[in-house]
Formats: sequence, C-alpha cells, structure tokens
Amino acid sequence: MRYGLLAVVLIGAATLGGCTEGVLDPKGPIALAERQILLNSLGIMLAIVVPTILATLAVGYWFRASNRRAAYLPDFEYSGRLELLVWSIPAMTVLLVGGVAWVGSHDLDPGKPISSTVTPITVQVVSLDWKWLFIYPEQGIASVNKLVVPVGTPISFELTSSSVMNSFHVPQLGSQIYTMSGMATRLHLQADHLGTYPGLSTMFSGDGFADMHFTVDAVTDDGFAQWVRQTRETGSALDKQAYADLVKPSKAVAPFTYRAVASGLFGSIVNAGMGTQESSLSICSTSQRAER
Amino acid sequence: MNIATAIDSVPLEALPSASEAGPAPKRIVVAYGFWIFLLSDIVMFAALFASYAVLVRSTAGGPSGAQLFNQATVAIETACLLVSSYTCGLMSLAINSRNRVGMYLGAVITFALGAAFLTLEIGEFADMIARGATPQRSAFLSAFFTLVGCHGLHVTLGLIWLIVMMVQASVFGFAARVQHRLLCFSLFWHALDIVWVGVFTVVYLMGVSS
Amino acid sequence: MNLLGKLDWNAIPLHEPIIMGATAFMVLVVVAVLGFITMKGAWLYLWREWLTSVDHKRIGVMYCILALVMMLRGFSDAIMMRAQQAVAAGGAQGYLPPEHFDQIFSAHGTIMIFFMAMPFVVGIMNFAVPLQLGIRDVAFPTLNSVSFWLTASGALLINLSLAVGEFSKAGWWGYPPLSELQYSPGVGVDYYLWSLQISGLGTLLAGINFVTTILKMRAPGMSYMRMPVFCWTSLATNLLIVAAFPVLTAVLAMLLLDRYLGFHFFTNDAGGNQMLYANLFWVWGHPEVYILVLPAFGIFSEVIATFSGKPLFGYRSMVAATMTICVLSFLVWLHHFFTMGASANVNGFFGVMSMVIALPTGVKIYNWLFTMYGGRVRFTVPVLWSIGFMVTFVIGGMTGVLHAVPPVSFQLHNSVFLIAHFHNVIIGGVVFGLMAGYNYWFPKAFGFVLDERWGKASFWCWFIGFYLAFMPLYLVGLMGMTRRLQHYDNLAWQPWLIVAMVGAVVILGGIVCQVVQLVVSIRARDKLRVTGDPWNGRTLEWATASPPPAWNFALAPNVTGKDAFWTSKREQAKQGKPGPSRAYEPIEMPKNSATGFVSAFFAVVIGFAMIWHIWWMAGLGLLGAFVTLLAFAFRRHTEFEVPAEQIAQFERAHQAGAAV
Amino acid sequence: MTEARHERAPGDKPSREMHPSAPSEFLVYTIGLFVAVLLTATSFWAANTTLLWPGGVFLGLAVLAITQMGIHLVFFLHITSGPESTNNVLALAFGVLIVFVVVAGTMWIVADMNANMTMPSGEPMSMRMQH
Ligand code: HEA
Ligand code: HEA
Ligand code: CUA
Ligand SMILES: [Cu+2]
Repeated sequence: MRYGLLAVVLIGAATLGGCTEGVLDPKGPIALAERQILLNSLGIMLAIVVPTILATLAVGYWFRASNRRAAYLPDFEYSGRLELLVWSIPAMTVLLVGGVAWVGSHDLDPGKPISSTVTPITVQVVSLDWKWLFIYPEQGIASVNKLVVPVGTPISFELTSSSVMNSFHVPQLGSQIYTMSGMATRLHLQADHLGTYPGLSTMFSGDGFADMHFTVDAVTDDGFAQWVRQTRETGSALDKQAYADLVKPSKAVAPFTYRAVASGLFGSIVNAGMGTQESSLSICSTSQRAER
Repeated sequence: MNIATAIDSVPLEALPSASEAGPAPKRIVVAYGFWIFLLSDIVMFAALFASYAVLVRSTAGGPSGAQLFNQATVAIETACLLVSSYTCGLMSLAINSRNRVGMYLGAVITFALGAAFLTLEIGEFADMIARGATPQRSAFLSAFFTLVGCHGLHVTLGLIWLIVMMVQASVFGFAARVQHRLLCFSLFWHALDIVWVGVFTVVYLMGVSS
Repeated sequence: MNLLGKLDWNAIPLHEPIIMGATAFMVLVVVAVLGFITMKGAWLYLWREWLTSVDHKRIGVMYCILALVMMLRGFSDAIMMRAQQAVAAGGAQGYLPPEHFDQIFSAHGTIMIFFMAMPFVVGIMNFAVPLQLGIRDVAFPTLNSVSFWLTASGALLINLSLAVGEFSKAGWWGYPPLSELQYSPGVGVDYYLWSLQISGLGTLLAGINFVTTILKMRAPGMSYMRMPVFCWTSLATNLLIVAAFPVLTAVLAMLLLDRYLGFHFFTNDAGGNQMLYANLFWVWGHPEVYILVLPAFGIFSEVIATFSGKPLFGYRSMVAATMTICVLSFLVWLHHFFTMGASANVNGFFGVMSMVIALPTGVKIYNWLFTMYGGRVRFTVPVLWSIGFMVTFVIGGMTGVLHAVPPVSFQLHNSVFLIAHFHNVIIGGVVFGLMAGYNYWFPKAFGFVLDERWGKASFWCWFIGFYLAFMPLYLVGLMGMTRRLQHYDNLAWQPWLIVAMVGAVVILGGIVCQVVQLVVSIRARDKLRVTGDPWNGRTLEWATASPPPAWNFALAPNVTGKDAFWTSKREQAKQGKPGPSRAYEPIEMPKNSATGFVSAFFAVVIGFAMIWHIWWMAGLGLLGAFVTLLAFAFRRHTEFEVPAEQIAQFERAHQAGAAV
Repeated sequence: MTEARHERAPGDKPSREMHPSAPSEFLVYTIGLFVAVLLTATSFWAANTTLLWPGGVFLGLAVLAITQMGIHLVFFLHITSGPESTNNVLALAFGVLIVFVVVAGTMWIVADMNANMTMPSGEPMSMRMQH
C-alpha cells in the first residue's frame, strides 16, 4: 500500500505539475535546468532507495520467526565482502549526485549572468512590509506587487530589503534568493514563455507574510515597451516622500505603479539599511511595526 | 537461572588493563567531566571569537580598535593573568603535598592577581564608555564588549569560586571532595589564561597592528 | 518605576477564546493532577521518591513523562495548523488570525524539537545507558537531576507564554531582524530566548555527564569495542551536544544582548549582520538533527539485533559510521541557507559534504538489513517501528539529499516540500525510534510489558497517518507552496492539504491507541508481569531485575565480549551450572537531593523576571540559585550505604522470581 | 583496581612513583611561566615594531598564540602524548577541531557572502561597512 501511495505521489507530482504553477512547470531556462537536476538526482537516488525498501520488506518477511524454511544463521555478523559492498554502493550514488551538485551550483549560481545575445534589463527589488517594490532603473519606473518582464530577455535582479529578511521567489522561473537590509544580493532569471506566473516571499517576515505575493507578467518586447510607456504616463512619482509612505507596513496591497523613480533610490535604501549616517532615508530602518 | 553470577564468574585478574578496568576513580571522573565542560566553554568562546572576527570592521562610523586600545594596560593585564596561572599551579602543588600555608598563600596571590586583572579591565571598559565607545555604538563594539566581557565574567566567577574553595578547605580540610574541586578550579583558571592568549592576540594585537 | 516591569493584566489574553480555552484546559488538568495527588496523600512520596531523586532510571522516566506532556501541546499546535491550512484557501482566512497562527508554528517547532524530542532522547539515554554499561549510575547523579529540572523549567516557561503574554512569532529559528526588538517588541521572543537558554544549559550539563559516564564509567572488561551500539550512538550524541549547544547559547545570548541592552550584533543599523545569526544558528542546528536521530539509530540497532536473535551485523562499521556522522555533521550547516547568496564554491562544498553523510547513514541501513538476514525475526511492536522506520526514513533521507543539491534547494528551500522532508526524517526516524525504545525498555522500567494489540494498532495508525499527512506536502511543495502560510489563494493545493489534515487525525488515532495501550497495560499489569529478561536480550540491562533495584547490579558485572549478557547466557547453557558466586558487598549510593528542583525553581523565577523586565526579582532569583549551589557544595553527607544483607535479600527474591 | 590501571585525570601531574625520573613539578611550572612570558613579550613586540613586514606580523602573531596555548597545555595542564592521557588528548583534539570549524567556517562563509553582496555601483559591500 505504501508503494501505492508513493507511486500516487510521484505520478501525481509529474502530471499535476504540468498545470499547477509549480517548480515542475518551468517557464524559463533556469527553472528548466533546475527541474532537470531535480529529476535526475531523484532518479539516481530512487535507483538505490527503491531496492533498499523492497529488500528491507522482503528480508523482514522471509526471516520472520514463524518461517521454518528460512535459514537461521545466528553467527552471521560479519562479511568483509558485504561490508565493502555496503560502503561502496552508496558511495557511488553519492559520487554521482555530488557531481551533479558541484557542477550544478556553478552552472546555476544565482549571481552568474545568463548568456544571451539579448541585452539584459535590470530590475531592482525591494522587499517591504509586506509587499514587493520593483524598480526599473533603466526605464525610470517602478511597480508594486507586479513584475512585468519581456520574454526571452535575461533579467538581472538586484535585491535588498527595507526591513526584515525575505526571499524573492518565482517558482516557474527558478532560483530564489534572500533580500536583506543593508545588502544587495543578485539573481539572474529569464522567462521564455508568455504568461502570468505567481511570485512570493518564502522567508517568513511577519503578520502580513501570507499576502506578500506578486505576479510576474511575461510579455512580448512590444508589450513591455507599451507597458513602460503607459506606466510613465500614469500614477505618481516615487520620490523620498512617496517611498516614506510606501515603507509603512501594509498588507495585501493591490498592484500599482509609479511613473518615475528618484535616481539612486535603491542605493540609498541599501545604505540606509547599513546605518551609515549620511543617508537621508533613515526612515526605512526605523519603520517600527505597530504591535502590542 | 543465576545470570549475574555467570557474568561474574570470570576472575578479575584475567582482565587486561586500560579501557577494561571498570569505572574510574572519582578523582579522574570529576576532572574529566570538568575537562569536557571546559571544552564546551571554549567552543562558546569560539562562537564569540568568530562573531568578533566577522564584525571587527563594522564600526558604523564609530571608533575602531586601533583608536581605542591601550597596549600598556593590556600588557599588564596579561602579566597579571599569566603569573596568576603560575601561582595557581604552585597552589595545586601545595595541595598535593598537603601544605596548608602554601595553599592559602597560593590562593591569596592568585586571587590578588586575578582581582588586579579585573580592576584594570573594568577601568578600561569604563574609560571606553566615557569616551562614547559603548557597546551600543557599533556592531564592532558590541562584539568587543561581549567577547572580552565574557572572559572577564569568567574571571569574576573564578574569583568567587576561589573564595568559596578556601572556605571549604578551612571547613573540611583536605577532604577528597575539596581536592577534586580545587583540581577543577586550577583547570578552570589555566583554561581562562589560554582563552586570554586568544583575546590579547586577536583583539588587541591584531586589532592594532593591522 | 514599575515594580512589575512590563507585566500587567493586559498580558493575559482574555479576549482570545481559543487561547483562554486552552489555558483553562491546562489549568484544569493541573488542578486535577494536584488534587489527585493530595487526595492520595502522595506528596511526600512524590517528593522523596521522584522530585528529589538522583537515580538515573527515575530521572529518565521523568524526562519521558515531560516529553509526553509536551507532545500533547506540540500536537495540538500541529493539528490546529493542519486544520487552518485545510480551510484557509482562496480568500478565506480560516479561524486563526495571522498573529495567532504565527505563534503556533513557532511554538510547535520549538516545543517539538526542544521539549518533546530532546527530553525523550535524553530520557531514554538516561534510563538505558548506565544499565547497558553495567554501572550503578551516571558520573554525576545530582547534576543529572539538575539537568532534568532545568529542562522542565524551560518547558514550564514556554507553556506559561500561552497564558501570560504571548509566544514568539519569528519561527523556531528566531531569525533577526524579525526577532529584534524593532520588529518584535512584545515578550514573545523573550519567552523563546529564555526558555531555550535555561533548557539549553540543562542539556549541555546532561551532555557533559554522559560523555564522562560513557568514557570513564564502564563495567570491568567493557572496552570500547564491546560497548553496545546504543552506548556508542549516545556517546556521539553527547559529544555533539557538548560541541554544538555552546554555540546556540552564544548566539541566543547575542540576540538577548541586542534586545535587552541595545547591542548591534544582528540589527539592521550600526553595522549589525543578520547573516551571522543564521550562520551560527545552523552551526548548532544541523548537529542538532543528528543529536536527535543518532540515539534512535542506536535503539534500532538494539531492537533489530535482539528480535532477530543475532548479533548486530557489521558492528565495527556501525561504530565507524556513527563516529563519521558525528564529525561530518559539523561540516554541512550552510545547506540551510544556500539561497542567502554565497558563491558557487561555498554552496558546492557544503552541498557535497551534506551528501557524504548519506554514506554512513546508508551503511547503517544495510547493516540492519543484514542483521535481519539469517535471523528469526519476531514481529513485536518495537520491530514494527523499526521496519517502519527503515522504509520511511530512506525516503526522507533521499529528499534530504535532494535538498543538498544547491540548484534544487534554490527552488525548494522553505517550501512545503522541505516541511515534508524533515517531518519524514523526524517522525520516520526520531519518533519511530523513540516509540521502539519506549516499547522495548518499558518492561525493564516497570516490570511488565505493554499490550501488543494496542501497540500494533498504534503503529499502523502512525504509519498510515504519517504517509497521509506528509506525502501530500511533497506534492504541494512542488506545486509552489511555501511554508508558514496562514492562508493562500491557490485552490489546487487545497484537496491535498485536506488529505494532510486527515493524516494528522489518523496520527491522533495512533496517539489515542498509545494512551489506551498504556492504560490497558497498567490495568493488566499482573498478567503482563515479566522477569528481568522478557525479550531474550543481549545487553547487560537485561541481566538485572525488572524494574532494577536502585543500585542496578548487586555485583559489578565482568564483561568478556560483545553482547555481554547473551554471551554469558550461552556460556551458562553450555556449562549447565552457575559459576562460583562472589560475596555481596555494601554499596555506596548517592543521597537524594533537592538541588535540582530548587535550582529549577530559581531558574523559572529568573527567566520569568527577565522576560517581564522585573529586575529585582531576577536579582533575587540569581541570589537564590547561588545560595542553592553553596548549600549543595557544603553538604557533609552525600552518600549512604546499602548494606550487603539488603542486597542479598533482594537478589534472593529476584532469583526466586526468575526461577518460576 | 588501582589508579595505575586508569588514565590520568586532566591537569594531574604524572605520579613520582611511576616516573621517578620526572622533573620536579615546581620546575615544570617555572619553565612554563618563563617560556610563556617570552612568547607573550615577543607577541607584543611583533605587533608594535616597524622592523617586521606587516603582512607577516599577522601570521606570526597567530603562530605565537598557538604556540603559547600549547605551552600552557603542556606545562600548566600537564597534557602529554603518553598513553595515560589518551582520552584527555582525544577530547581536546575534538574540541580543537570544532573550534577550528566554527571559527574558520564562519569567517569563510560570511566573508564570501559579504563579497558577493555587491552594491549597485559594483563596490563590494564589505568596503562600505567600514565607515
Ligand atoms: C532528524 C532530523 C533530520 C535528519 C536525520 C536529516 C537528514 C538529512 N537532511 Fe535534513 N532537515 C531537518 C532534519 C533532519 N534532516 C530539519 C528539521 C530541517 C529543516 C529545518 C527548518 O528549516 O526548519 C532539515 C533541512 C534540510 C536541508 C535544508 C533545506 C532547505 O532549507 O532548503 C537540507 C539540505 O541539504 C537537508 C539535508 C539532509 C540530508 C542530506 C540528510 C541526510 O542525513 C540523510 C541521509 C539518509 C539517507 C540518504 C537515507 C538512507 C541512505 C541510503 C539508503 C543509502 C543510499 C542513498 C543515497 C546514497 C542517496 N535537510
Ligand atoms: C520533533 C519535531 C517535530 C515533530 C514530531 C512534528 C510533528 C508534526 N508536525 Fe511539525 N514542525 C516541526 C517539528 C516537528 N513536527 C518544526 C521544527 C517545524 C517548523 C516550525 C517553523 O516553521 O518554525 C514544524 C512545522 C510544522 C508545520 C508548519 C508547516 C508550515 O510552516 O507551513 C506543520 C503543519 O501542519 C506541522 C505538522 C506536524 C504534524 C501534523 C505533526 C504530527 O504528525 C506528528 C505528531 C507528533 C507527535 C504527537 C509527537 C510524537 C511523540 C509522542 C507520541 C510522545 C510519546 C511519548 C512517550 C510515550 C513518553 N509541523
Ligand atoms: Cu551582505 Cu552585509
Ligand atoms: Cu541540516
């Protein structure tokens, strides 16, 4: 029965993954590679784990006390050959999976740019209490809880946090990475298919955490250009005052955009988090949460 | 079925020595237990040292070690602790030969040197705080005060322990229990000196020279 | 100045029906228990025989009872979370508001790790290790009692947080800056910190005690290579405790300094570095999971060998594997934060090191398998748990190795898949192991076996319930669900989360069976009464009476080989007559001591006072603790002598009983 | 069971009966003190002199400190390599290993991450943390 269960789970994973926005339904090169690594490692290990489970049950069953046909070997407690086997079979598996891990962590290093002929665009990500701010420095616009990216273009993310630690994750695009106050982490992703993908924080950040999700719209180049144009025409500008308002804790914020962004905003958010005196944006490190 | 006797039927003399000798005498057990405790204490210091090393540059615009530390004081502190470790050793020699006067003399000198160390350290801290270099000033200073302060706290506890032991020695004489505890005390005191070697090297000397 | 610090009537959450209900229930239970004791007039007995006892067997039993009580709390939290996630889908908020849900998962993780699994593991070691080593008690019996009572103090504080104030909402890791004063101004994190510091001290002292016991106190003739494997795994566990817990103490102390004195270790400003906390926390955290699982491995080794009627296969490689795991577990901690932004070399190194642990672990699995091979496996309850473990744990281990592949972790870190991984190894490994140990050593502790039928029912409920509760989480994790979600929008997850809740209910069935098993067995104890050796055991604990006398062994056993008791039984069968008997001698026993109980009392006072900023009270508590220590140090009579005649009498009775 | 069958307690001196040729304990402590003073003085001198190449001073200080710890262990704590203190040495070795892993591992990891967390300008963050 437990095999039944396991099989249901695995098959379920494979089939359901196809339509449910998870890591088994990749929409970009990073997520695709990661799914492949996941399935390969799983396959390598199942090759040894499944026989192990079966052997356990078989041996246990055959050598049950009531089975008089089974041999009784009360002094069988050592065999050099078996010993060697017992150490070397898992060793081979570990070697294989270890190789995958080593090569994989270099190939898919979040800080490594995606090689592509298309020039990447930069998006600066700030996790706030409890929403996401996306700054497009090259386009001079910003949005909250909504990320719009052109398909087929590498996106180079710089990420930080205005308050506590969060983790930026779009399962269908691949790797997540932490956002931390006073530091800027890096991540490179790319969407290869048109569509809307859920994104979220995976590092618990307080009461509004459950609603701290956003959507990623992967659109055509034209669509992206159009969105940028539209955005520039509507909404308010993200200057220091607007940022000071935005930084205040709020939950389940509906997406909206800013038509312009004060230059160097991201840098000063990072610096503010580092507690350097010259920063005028000290507001972000002192956004006291309303609590008790 | 008399099982216990069957296990016991092997004559003791037939046993090889070393790890098969049965439970060790109390003195060894106590000292070994304390040895393990010291190792765990040193691992705790390792965590504090690691934090200090990570945060040493995070001065947040505040003063750095080079601006704050006074090597002359540190040298005297070091001398106090080192000599006290020596006198503590002599004290345990006196205990082994059941020399009461020697023991008290050793204890008094050890205590005095430890107290001198502590006074100097407190003075150093007070001076830094007076100059605005408080642990609240920067992560570097938080780590500094915690690491050095934790060592100082250990010294304080050691001094209290020493007083208690002297009272015990005068009440119980050279009872086995008292001897075990004095052995542990000297282990403790020597270990603190070893930690101090780390502190003065990493914090004071490296901090100033680089 | 306020004499009561931050404490006032608002601290008691009277407006929260769920919390008040739970509190009322708890108070009711406590009152009922206290009333029962008073009614039976058992206070003096309890004080003399249990609360002040320094007997390792009694202390072990008290640890297990503590674990059992805390298990109820941890499980209520678990089932509340499962119920919440089963309903709070697609815009629904469920019945738990975020600030409550956040406390629940933080409390569940903290309680399960520190106050369920740890006490249970330490309790079983307490009970079994000295017996297996053939000695009278641990190296420092009074210290042992102090350890227990400090653990109990921590447990008391964490339960107090339910009724007075609140618990942490920062998860069981308490990562800053979320756990810093700025983002968690309430007392919740302080409850977390102080209860862990106090119980952590207890655990550290227990670790020191057991390392010393195992290395310095074995019966004559018991060389290292003759020690039972459970003693080996206990040695490894306690070495890990001694080496890892100080790091936890240090890192939590730094967070305390940040919160109480405005230091800047991990704050967002003034140069603090939150990555340092994560780093040091997991320096402790990863060894901790092996602290939990290694004793379980030891239990399986004993159980499988005993019930297969064979020596353990590959004893030497078992020992080697245990010690390898012990050292390796200190080289992998970064795998808990691959996604923090380290470079590929660092990630790769720690990824590969994590996998290397699969090697010695796998060796263990195969050695158990070959132990059964050629055996006569009796399918008793402990064996069911063991085989259930072998089947389940390899799945959890496999998903652990999957997480150790950094690119996979980039996708699955903090997902519900991770939740499934670690419940898979903790329940399938640690809890199953503890259950096996509980059923295995129960007759040794109390003189009667546990009911088989209810035990088996319990096992099947747990086993099936586990798969129902956690296999769906693997799936939902792959579907992109992250952990610690109070509600979610994706309706595709909901059916699976409902299955998971059903699984938790089935597990509840298992726990109920367990309670019934205990009650039924106690009732039928006269029928279930057994001799010293109910399982045809192999190691020394079975050589003495059940329950063993306070002094464990009338005569120090002389060990001549591995599986000491088994060997001697064989010898005896061959010779046909008992060997020459040695004369009984009087035995020195440590006297009972209230030191543990009293210092725990002061520890609670200090902890509570610090949490609520009642400084004068903390000062008094500290003073009290110091005076207790002095009082202990100046005791004149610490031991008493059991006369030889009493021992002889007990032995005669025991042998008469055994002969029947 | 005599004490001789057991290992020595940490901190215990070798018994005179077993090792009649052992030097007087007083002498051992005094030699220890002498060497320790010498090493300490060298450390303080090395940290302050301008005669030495600064790059080497750091390493030199580390070596001096480790040597001095060893001196303390041998002369004050009576740790030897003899069979009578195997257990003490093993425990010590385990402790040293853990200390090394904790300190070196932490420094490695955090330094690596700091270096990776570049500022938008491309400037490594650890540089920025200095002021
Ligand atoms: C008892 C507890 C326990 C045990 C034993 C383990 C065992 C292992 N764990 Fe697990 N782990 C936890 C408890 C445990 N873990 C907890 C509590 C967390 C999360 C904490 C939190 O975030 O809140 C966690 C998280 C965790 C992570 C972090 C994931 C993340 O946050 O993204 C990783 C990553 O590497 C990991 C890996 C492993 C590995 C490689 C093992 C290995 O030791 C497993 C080895 C065993 C086997 C592999 C099976 C048997 C072997 C064979 C049959 C041989 C053949 C097989 C192979 C060679 C593959 N664990
Ligand atoms: C020892 C560790 C342990 C154990 C046993 C369990 C057992 C269970 N856990 Fe736990 N869990 C954690 C450790 C543990 N958990 C941790 C560390 C976290 C992370 C917290 C965080 O996010 O910060 C977590 C988080 C966690 C979550 C949150 C997931 C999320 O973040 O979204 C959920 C959700 O349902 C959950 C469910 C369960 C369930 C249903 C069980 C039950 O199925 C199992 C019930 C188990 C028992 C009841 C214990 C068994 C013990 C006995 C029966 C004792 C008997 C004693 C004697 C006989 C003496 N757990
Ligand atoms: Cu990253 Cu500081
Ligand atoms: Cu781990």
